[in-house]
Amino acid sequence: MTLSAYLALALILFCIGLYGALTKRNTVIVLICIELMLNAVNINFVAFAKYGAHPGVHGHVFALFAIAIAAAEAAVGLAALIAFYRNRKTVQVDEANSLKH
Amino acid sequence: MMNLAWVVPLFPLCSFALLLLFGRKWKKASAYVGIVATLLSLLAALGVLAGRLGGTTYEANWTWMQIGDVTLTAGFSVTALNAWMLVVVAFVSWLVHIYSQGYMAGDERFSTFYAYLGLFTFAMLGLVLSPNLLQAYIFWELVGLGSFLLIGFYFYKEEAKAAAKKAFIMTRIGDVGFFIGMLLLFWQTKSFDYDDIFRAVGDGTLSPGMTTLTAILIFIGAIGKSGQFPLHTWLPDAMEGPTPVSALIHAATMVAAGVYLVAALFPLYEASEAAMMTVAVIGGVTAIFAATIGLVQTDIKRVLAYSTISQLGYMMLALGSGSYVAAIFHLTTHAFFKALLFLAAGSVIHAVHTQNIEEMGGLWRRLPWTAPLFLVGALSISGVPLFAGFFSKDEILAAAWLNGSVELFWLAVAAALLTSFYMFRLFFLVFTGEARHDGDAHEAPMSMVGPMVVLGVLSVASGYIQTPWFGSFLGEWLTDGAYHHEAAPGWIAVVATIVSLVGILLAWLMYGKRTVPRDWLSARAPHGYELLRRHYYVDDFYRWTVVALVSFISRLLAYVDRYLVEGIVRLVTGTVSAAASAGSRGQNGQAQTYGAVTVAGLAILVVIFALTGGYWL
Amino acid sequence: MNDVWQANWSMMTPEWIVLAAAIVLLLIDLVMPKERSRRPLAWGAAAGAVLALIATAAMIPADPVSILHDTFRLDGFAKAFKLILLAGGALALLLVAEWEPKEGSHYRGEFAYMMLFALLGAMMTASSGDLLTLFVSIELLTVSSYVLAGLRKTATASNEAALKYVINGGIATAIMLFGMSYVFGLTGTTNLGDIARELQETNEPYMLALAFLLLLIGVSFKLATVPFHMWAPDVYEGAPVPATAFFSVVSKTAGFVLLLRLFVTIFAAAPAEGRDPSSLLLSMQPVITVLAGLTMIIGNVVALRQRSLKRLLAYSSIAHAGYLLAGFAAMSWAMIDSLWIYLLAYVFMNIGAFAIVAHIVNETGSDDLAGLAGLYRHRPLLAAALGLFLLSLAGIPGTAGFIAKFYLFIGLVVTEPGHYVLATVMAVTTVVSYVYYFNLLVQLFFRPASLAPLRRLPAGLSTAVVLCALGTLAIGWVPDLAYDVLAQFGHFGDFLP
Amino acid sequence: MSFLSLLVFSPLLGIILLAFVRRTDTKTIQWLGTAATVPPLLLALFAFIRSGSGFRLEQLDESYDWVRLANLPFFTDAAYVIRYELGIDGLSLLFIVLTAVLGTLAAVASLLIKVEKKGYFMWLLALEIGMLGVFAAANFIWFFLFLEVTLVAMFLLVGKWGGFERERAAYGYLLYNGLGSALLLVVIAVLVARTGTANFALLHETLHNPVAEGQLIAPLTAEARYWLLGGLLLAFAVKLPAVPLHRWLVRVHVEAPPPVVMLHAGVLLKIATYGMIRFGIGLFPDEFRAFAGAIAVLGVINILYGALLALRQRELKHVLAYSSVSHMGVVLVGLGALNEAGIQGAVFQSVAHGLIAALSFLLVGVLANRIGTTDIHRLGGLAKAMPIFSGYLLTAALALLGLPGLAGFVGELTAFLGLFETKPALAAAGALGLIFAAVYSLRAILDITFGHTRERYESTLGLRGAKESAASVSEPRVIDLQAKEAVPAFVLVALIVAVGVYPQLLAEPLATVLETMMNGLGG
Repeated sequence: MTLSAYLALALILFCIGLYGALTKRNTVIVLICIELMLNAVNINFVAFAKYGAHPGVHGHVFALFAIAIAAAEAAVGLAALIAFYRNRKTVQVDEANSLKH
Repeated sequence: MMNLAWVVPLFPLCSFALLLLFGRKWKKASAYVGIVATLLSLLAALGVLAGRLGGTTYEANWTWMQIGDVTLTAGFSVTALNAWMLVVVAFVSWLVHIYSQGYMAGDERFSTFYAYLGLFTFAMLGLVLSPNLLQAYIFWELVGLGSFLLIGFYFYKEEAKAAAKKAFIMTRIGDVGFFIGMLLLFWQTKSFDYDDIFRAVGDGTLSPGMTTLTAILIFIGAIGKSGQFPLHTWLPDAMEGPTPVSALIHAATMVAAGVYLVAALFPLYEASEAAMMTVAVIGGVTAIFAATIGLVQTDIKRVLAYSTISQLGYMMLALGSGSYVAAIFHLTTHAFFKALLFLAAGSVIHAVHTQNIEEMGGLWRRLPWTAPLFLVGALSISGVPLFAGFFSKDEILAAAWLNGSVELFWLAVAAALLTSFYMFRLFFLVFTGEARHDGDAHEAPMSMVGPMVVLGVLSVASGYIQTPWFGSFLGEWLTDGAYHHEAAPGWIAVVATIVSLVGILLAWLMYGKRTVPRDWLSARAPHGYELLRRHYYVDDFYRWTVVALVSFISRLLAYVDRYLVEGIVRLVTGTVSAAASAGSRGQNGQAQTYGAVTVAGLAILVVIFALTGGYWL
Repeated sequence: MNDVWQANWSMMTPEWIVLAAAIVLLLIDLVMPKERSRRPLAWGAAAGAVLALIATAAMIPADPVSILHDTFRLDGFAKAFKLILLAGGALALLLVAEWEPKEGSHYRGEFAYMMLFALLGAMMTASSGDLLTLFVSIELLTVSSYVLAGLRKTATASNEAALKYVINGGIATAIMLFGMSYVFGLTGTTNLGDIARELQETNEPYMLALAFLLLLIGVSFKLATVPFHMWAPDVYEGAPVPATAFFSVVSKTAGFVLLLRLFVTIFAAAPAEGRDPSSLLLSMQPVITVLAGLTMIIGNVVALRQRSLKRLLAYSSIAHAGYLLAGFAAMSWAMIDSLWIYLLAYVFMNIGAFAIVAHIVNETGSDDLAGLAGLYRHRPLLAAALGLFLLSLAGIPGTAGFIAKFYLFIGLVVTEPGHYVLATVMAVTTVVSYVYYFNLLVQLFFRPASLAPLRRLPAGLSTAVVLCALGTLAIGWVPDLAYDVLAQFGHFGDFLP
Repeated sequence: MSFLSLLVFSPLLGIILLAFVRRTDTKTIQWLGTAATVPPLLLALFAFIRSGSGFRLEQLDESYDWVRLANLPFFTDAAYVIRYELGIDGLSLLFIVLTAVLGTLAAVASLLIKVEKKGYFMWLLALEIGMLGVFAAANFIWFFLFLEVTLVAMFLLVGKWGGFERERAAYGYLLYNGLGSALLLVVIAVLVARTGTANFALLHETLHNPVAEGQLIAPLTAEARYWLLGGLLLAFAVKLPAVPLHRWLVRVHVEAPPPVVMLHAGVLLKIATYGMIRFGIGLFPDEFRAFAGAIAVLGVINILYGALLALRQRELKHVLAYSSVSHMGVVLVGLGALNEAGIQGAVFQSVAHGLIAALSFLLVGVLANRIGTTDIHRLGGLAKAMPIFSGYLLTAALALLGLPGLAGFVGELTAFLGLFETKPALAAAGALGLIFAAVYSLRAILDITFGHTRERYESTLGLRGAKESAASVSEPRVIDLQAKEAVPAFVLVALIVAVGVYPQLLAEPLATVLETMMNGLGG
């Protein structure tokens, strides 16, 4: 029962993150929403590790790796955003549309 | 000698090849090449005839093409019929070769003319020698080619171009009938050989229905080639060709090929009542039909052309009436007197440089050789007793009567009346009365007169090979002695004589003595006159029906091709192109749209998954 | 802990070489004077990749091993695909060596070792035996790729490409990871072999199927297949040409490696409630088939409208991903073989094409396809080479592309029942692709030359072009060269743990 | 002995040598390009003559290992081994000789090509390699490989050296034929995948020997066989082309340079005949029966449709294009008959049409070169200015309309002979095409050569004359066929006549092939 609750929470969080990532115009918020999605996954991992079929340490480890990679991704994302901002003077993701069709 | 019969057509072929290659260099000497080649052919043909006199039928075959187990052969055979025909063809051809030397003198393409004549003679001789239907078909079309080339000899004239095209296409229509009939027959008998076909007819392998069908289909070929109704319209137009050509091809030889074909396949026709009836009716109708048109034509060659059609109709009538001998007999005499008439007409044209008889007249004195010779020809064709035409026509009338088809008999009698009328109309208009043309008219050179004299003699003499009085040499020859002359009622000859004399008399009254006004017919029945003058509107009928229909379908298909077929292709390419544009526009440069598309894709997959209880299919 | 020290680390020699090369180059780049050209660094990186390639080749005869608790597997599959990855990487690095953007090539050193890191990620993916290593190594590749895409800091196109790449990549990573978390949750283990065994007894088919779909969508980002293909044209266009070449070849190969490792190992024997209860993968075959079909259609059709060479090749690469996915969807015995051959051919023909595009971009500053006009007039050999690559991409016989595509066809129709519809779609879309490939040929051979003659190809590019042309021709005319190599892996009989 | 490889690939030498010739040295290029087509011609003629004297063509078979696609334990050793195999029989030999002859003649006729001659000849030779290879290949993969060589070569030849709309024509060619090839590739893939072999003989064995059914790697149901044959036939119907898939042909005929059309109409279309016979009847004889009726009907439609459309065209090239459609209908008629005569007729018609179309386009090329137009309405009375040319043109027209004694007749005769056995009524309908053939070819050719010299055409001539010398304006001069051009025309006419007069020339090599085929058909 408890597992389902965690899973539901993670799913809701994931969806919120997804919604934000797809609708927010500010790139920083978009990146943060992606973080939110990744963190939703971490909840899943930790919950499975604790209440899942075979409780153990694997899930925790996976979550740690996921956090690390999320951080790397965020860092690169922000770096890309800064470079973009320098040239275009905007952080609006919808203005990044010179490449199309 | 018979085993060497294959050399007969070879000489003209050599002449053709040589003249094609070197004719431009040889110029006038080309004529001698042609004349010598045909003379050699003639001698060889006489040799073959002589050989056949003493021997029996000879046949030799070689493999032409193998199709699986079936072997199609090519070869030659010497039968009574074709030995006879060989001589007739080679002889007329030789005479025309000689005549042309004078007639065509000065033409820029003199050697080409002789080359084409050589080609035609080769094809015609080949046709005669063919031992099987396929080979006959091949040469059948080749004579058509020779005819086509010679009709279109004055290629720069639009009329000649049109006439050549028309001649080829009209005969092609008939040829397709021949082609279909021939192939149908092949699968019935597994052979193209005449003998095999006759055997199949004899032993009943060939069903009666199929016999009739194939016989009629092949007869369509004969209709086309021999200018029978309703495929006759090309023949008058073919007069655009040089006159010697008209004499050779469109009077004496090629047009008679249809008659020859039916004669060669006679056992097939005899086996079918319906086919015989068809042949007879077409022949009879054509005889009278063409004769009526001939009454009102003003072009000397066209009158002769319609007369040819009419006479060929006679021969068909003879065949259809079962008298094979009468047909060949008439074919032979007709070859001579009609060639004579044409050559004489050529001589007239040569002298006055027009073909319109309204512009001639009073030429009797000016053309001391031509005029009497023309008269001989006219008397012969009119069936005046003692001339060749009388005997052969009499045979045909007798055959029609004996065959029991009274209607056809009277039709033929009527045609005979008309024949003598229009022939003498021609004679009187051209040679009597006052001259209606300017300039001098001179008699033709000896090279032209000579052949005419020979033909003039034959126009009389050739009748005596088959007479009720001296015996029927030709009949016995053609049937290998099995011929027995059925005595026709004597009154037929009398009737024939009377009608021919009446025709001449009428013509004299109208055009010689002028007691009957010339516009007698056109004044009384203007529509009828117009109908005849316009050849019964057959050409117009074709133009407004067949040609229009084909043209319409063709136009329709052109639209189908351009709009429907191409339209579908355009539709497909257009759809792809539109999809490309849409896809390209959909790529709007928004990173979030891309993500949304993905999520939508995921959502669709999940929804489908949920709805179908998990899985597809 | 003992395992770590007793493990047979020599099995990772190629990885070590690449890693060492990357780190050494990084350090050199750090200490090197700013004004010195970084070109030798790229050559060094290429040499490193070649060395790793040789090392991998040398290990081919070795038996399959797995070290570090099955997290690193060196089976035939890993070796085979590492060969492709390293070949592709080395060739892409040759392009890096001659990369000349108009703002100057100060970042060439960075370019080279970032590419090596990405390559390392791809290689590790091929050898992963564990969900965790799989995830980490593919992310190493992905994150490095973000950097590669945005390497031209002052060029807006490059920035935009990087940004779009990050956003879409982040979403993809999250989706994939979400799927992984379910797989983990159902089995409680991260080892692929254990997962496969555990899944056979699972009683949660719906959750498993959901995980399958999530993973599929996540992976489709790496493959650039429908529905996650739309980022590719933008990123390919904005990124520097060598990076684009790298993405289209190495990243795509890595994506397929991931696809095979993950799906075939885990889902092939998982229970399902569909048409084939014994295998979730086979049950989901129609889904993959439809996605493959759509990818081929969209990639080829939209490519018709492109005027930018890079963009055109991007759509073409989507189309090729579709062909490959079709080969996967067929799930015949020839699946891995045919993907390997195709990817190998694709390395040669695509990098070859990109090498020439790179030259044109370097020379003219634009990648409009009009830049090819009249190339044949001035540089007939170059034009001939590009023509060869294009014909190969179009799948015309006599080139590697045909042999590869034919093998895919075999795979599609050899199964029972055969995937005739998919094969037909593939055939028809191939014909559609003729239009845009031949359009380039028209530019090359028919159009009058409008621009000044191009300079000669620099050493790096000409090496790449020559190698690629040789590869394309060799596989096209003497396919046994490639099939003999393939034969050594024995149809990947040791693939499943 | 690698006789066939030598035969197929010998033009390659020419390509290589051409690469070293300067672009501007057109004389050497023409010379070299033509010379490069001679070795295959000599070899082909040698093989043809030897085969006539009892030489067994099987001795020429070549086979080398090429690629082993798979080596799974549950397959036999030979499975999925694709070999480099060449081998010919009488059927292929005929087409090879045709290709080699037309290749050389087209190279000679390429005198008229003025721009970028070097590239032109290289691709022309590549085209020849492709065509020779298609007929010499003994397995499907190599057949397809060579087929696609022709596709690329034709695209470039049409697209670069063609008329005003050349690129459109080239794309049309590419897409139609590409689709045909793609379909063919799917069929080939199915066959190879399911039998493990691409070799024609082995495939034949595997598909037909009921005992060997077990050797099939994956079962090939009866239904699947129908689909495969349908695919094959559709693929070749595009290449033939059969109505309504013919639009590309019209454009290619009009736009491509005439020497290329000589090869295209002369040989490339015949690949379809070859394919239908070799693969359609050869591999799926029983299934072919089911399609025979439809093929015959399609053939008759082709004949009439092409002929009726040819009637209306203003442009000589269009007339010839639609006449090609019509003539290829005869091929379908022959195949639809599905008996010895029919198949033989299809082959004959292909060879005959190859020669005739080559002759026609050779002359069209000269006409376009001399007068600058091939519009029938703008031409007339040409026989006056160009008598020799007109003579050849007339011969071509006569051959087109199937005059006996020329090659076209033999093809039509045998094909129709075949159909008259099985479907007489349909055959009779198709025979009407003979009439239309006469109408359209005579209309076109006579309008050009006979009649009055047209005014517009005179003005063209006048212009030319004015340029040459002011005095000759009143006497317009057009150069008649010159010796260099007359040689190929003469050779073609000679061949057309030879085939027409003595068709056994072609029938002999075919005999054994047909026998095998009829055994396959169980007839």
